[in-house]
Amino acid sequence: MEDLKVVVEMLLFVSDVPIAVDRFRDVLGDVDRKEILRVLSDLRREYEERNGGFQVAEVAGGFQFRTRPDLNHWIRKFRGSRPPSLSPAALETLAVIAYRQPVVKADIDRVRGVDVSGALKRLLEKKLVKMVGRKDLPGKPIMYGTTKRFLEVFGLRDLTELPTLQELKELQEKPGAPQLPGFEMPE
Amino acid sequence: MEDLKVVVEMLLFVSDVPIAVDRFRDVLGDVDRKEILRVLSDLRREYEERNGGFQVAEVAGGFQFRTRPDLNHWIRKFRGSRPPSLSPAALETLAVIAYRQPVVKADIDRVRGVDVSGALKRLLEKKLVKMVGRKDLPGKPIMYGTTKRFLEVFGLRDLTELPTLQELKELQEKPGAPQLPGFEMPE
Amino acid sequence: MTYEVKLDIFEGPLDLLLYLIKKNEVDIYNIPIAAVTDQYLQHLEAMKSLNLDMAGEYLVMASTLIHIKSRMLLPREEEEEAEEADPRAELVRQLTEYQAFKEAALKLDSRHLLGRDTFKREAPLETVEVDEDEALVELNVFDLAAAFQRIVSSLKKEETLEIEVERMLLSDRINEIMERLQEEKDVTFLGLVGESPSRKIVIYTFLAVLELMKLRLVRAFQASPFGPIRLFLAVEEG
Repeated sequence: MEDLKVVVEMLLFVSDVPIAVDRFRDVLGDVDRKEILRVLSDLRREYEERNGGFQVAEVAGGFQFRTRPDLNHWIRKFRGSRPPSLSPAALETLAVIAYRQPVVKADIDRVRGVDVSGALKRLLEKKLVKMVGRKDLPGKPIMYGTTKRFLEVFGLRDLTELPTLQELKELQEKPGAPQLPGFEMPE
Repeated sequence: MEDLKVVVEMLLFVSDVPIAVDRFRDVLGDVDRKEILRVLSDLRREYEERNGGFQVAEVAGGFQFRTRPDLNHWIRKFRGSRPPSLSPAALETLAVIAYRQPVVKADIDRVRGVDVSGALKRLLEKKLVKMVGRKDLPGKPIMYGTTKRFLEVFGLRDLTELPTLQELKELQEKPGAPQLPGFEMPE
Repeated sequence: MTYEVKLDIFEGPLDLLLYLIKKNEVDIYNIPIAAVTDQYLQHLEAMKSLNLDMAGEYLVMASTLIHIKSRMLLPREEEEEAEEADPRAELVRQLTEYQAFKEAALKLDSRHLLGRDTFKREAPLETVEVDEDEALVELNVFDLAAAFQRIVSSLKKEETLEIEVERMLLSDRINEIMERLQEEKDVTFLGLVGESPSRKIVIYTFLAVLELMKLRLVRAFQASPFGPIRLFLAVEEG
């Protein structure tokens, strides 16, 4: 196996977060982006063909080794833990933030028809959402957006990969209401 | 790839400690020791032949994936280039500086109840805090404040954007829903 | 008519309304408002009779529904009808919007979630020495605020107060001493701190005097060991 590929594979293996191509370049020095992408794509294909316990996934703007989802019950049995899950309230709140970001709490409250404080706090604690600024309104309310961790947990390459919000007549009619994915997140 | 081998590989991948054969049997149920050993030895040979970034090692009475020791310097370089992250101690120290700036070290020590020298040094190294002047006290102690880099990292335009404790409190779970007393259902 | 009443499983009034619309198999764009309102109120009544915590939002929605219902009953002039929108329009907009996000939430949940359906390696390798032994946390401005809140709330009242007192900088004390000296020409250290002073006042006064002496603004004399310390304005004598 060629050297670059070995090192890239090793870094993928030790990293606890997805590694972006630029991050590889920072570490590996003067290596062409294309070279790195080629090696990553080779590794990805190899592991796919091998069809073993884990594969290379492209998530949150980077690359990461992940186990096969179809055999997850063995890992749960091994770890003896119950799968963590988000409540419907948290998921709905997260969906509003993901599609409408940057969004203030009052708007999420309005869309969901309830006070979302509790759900919002849990999402902040789980680092799925974060403050992305303040809105230029009286009281300068905090605006929320999704994090890199959100992309990592939900296996999305970036926000444009979010499934399209079901387009409804009413939403389309209201000008400017639906903020479709494709929004660039301020880091 | 056969199923047993896939599951064994998957468990080796996610485990943070070497896994003994008996542990595999606990999880996998009624599988012969010999079967498990055969699969492990197959995996070991495969990874050896592949000569990639990591291999199966037999350590501490169990089996574990390990990266190749001859390429450790890359891992060190990779970890060294890690994006900014802080220990809880450093985060607390940073919190005191951010909210009480300008502040002298003696005050941070007292508020946190410990000597914050180490944490303060790391924050200075990471350029999240800086010296902003000297306090008008005997010995002219150094006053610390946050940097431009701090604002960048936390995605703040200026210090007034820091969430207030009141805002944080508002996100705490509301005690009991507001039940309007004496509300009569309309006919 | 009796309805099977499901109780605490709704995510809010909009969720309950969507459930009723689905259950009755009616068109969301043409809600039979009277029937739906009745069923909605029955659910609320059931929640109330079971003493379930009912969020105020449910009651607000109840009054909205009743309001719409009454407007639907009013006879409308023809020209008015043309201009005036359907009283249900805003509610329909809210419901369809909420429904879109509810579906988006389900779609998100159906993905292969990290930590539930797929796993990554969590542990650092033993073969590599990790220099930072402390647990690392990701940077987040709310963590920062929470950390500060934690610290502040763990401080005893007294200590919190002290920090505030601290703000009463040394310069304040220095100014006070200078004012006193300008009025009284000379003053003893004990006179400055007053009767039964706090440790803090003594220390601050002492530090202030040292600072003033260093700046050559005051001069201090002591006639005998442990005797009273007298302070004079240095400029007066110059």
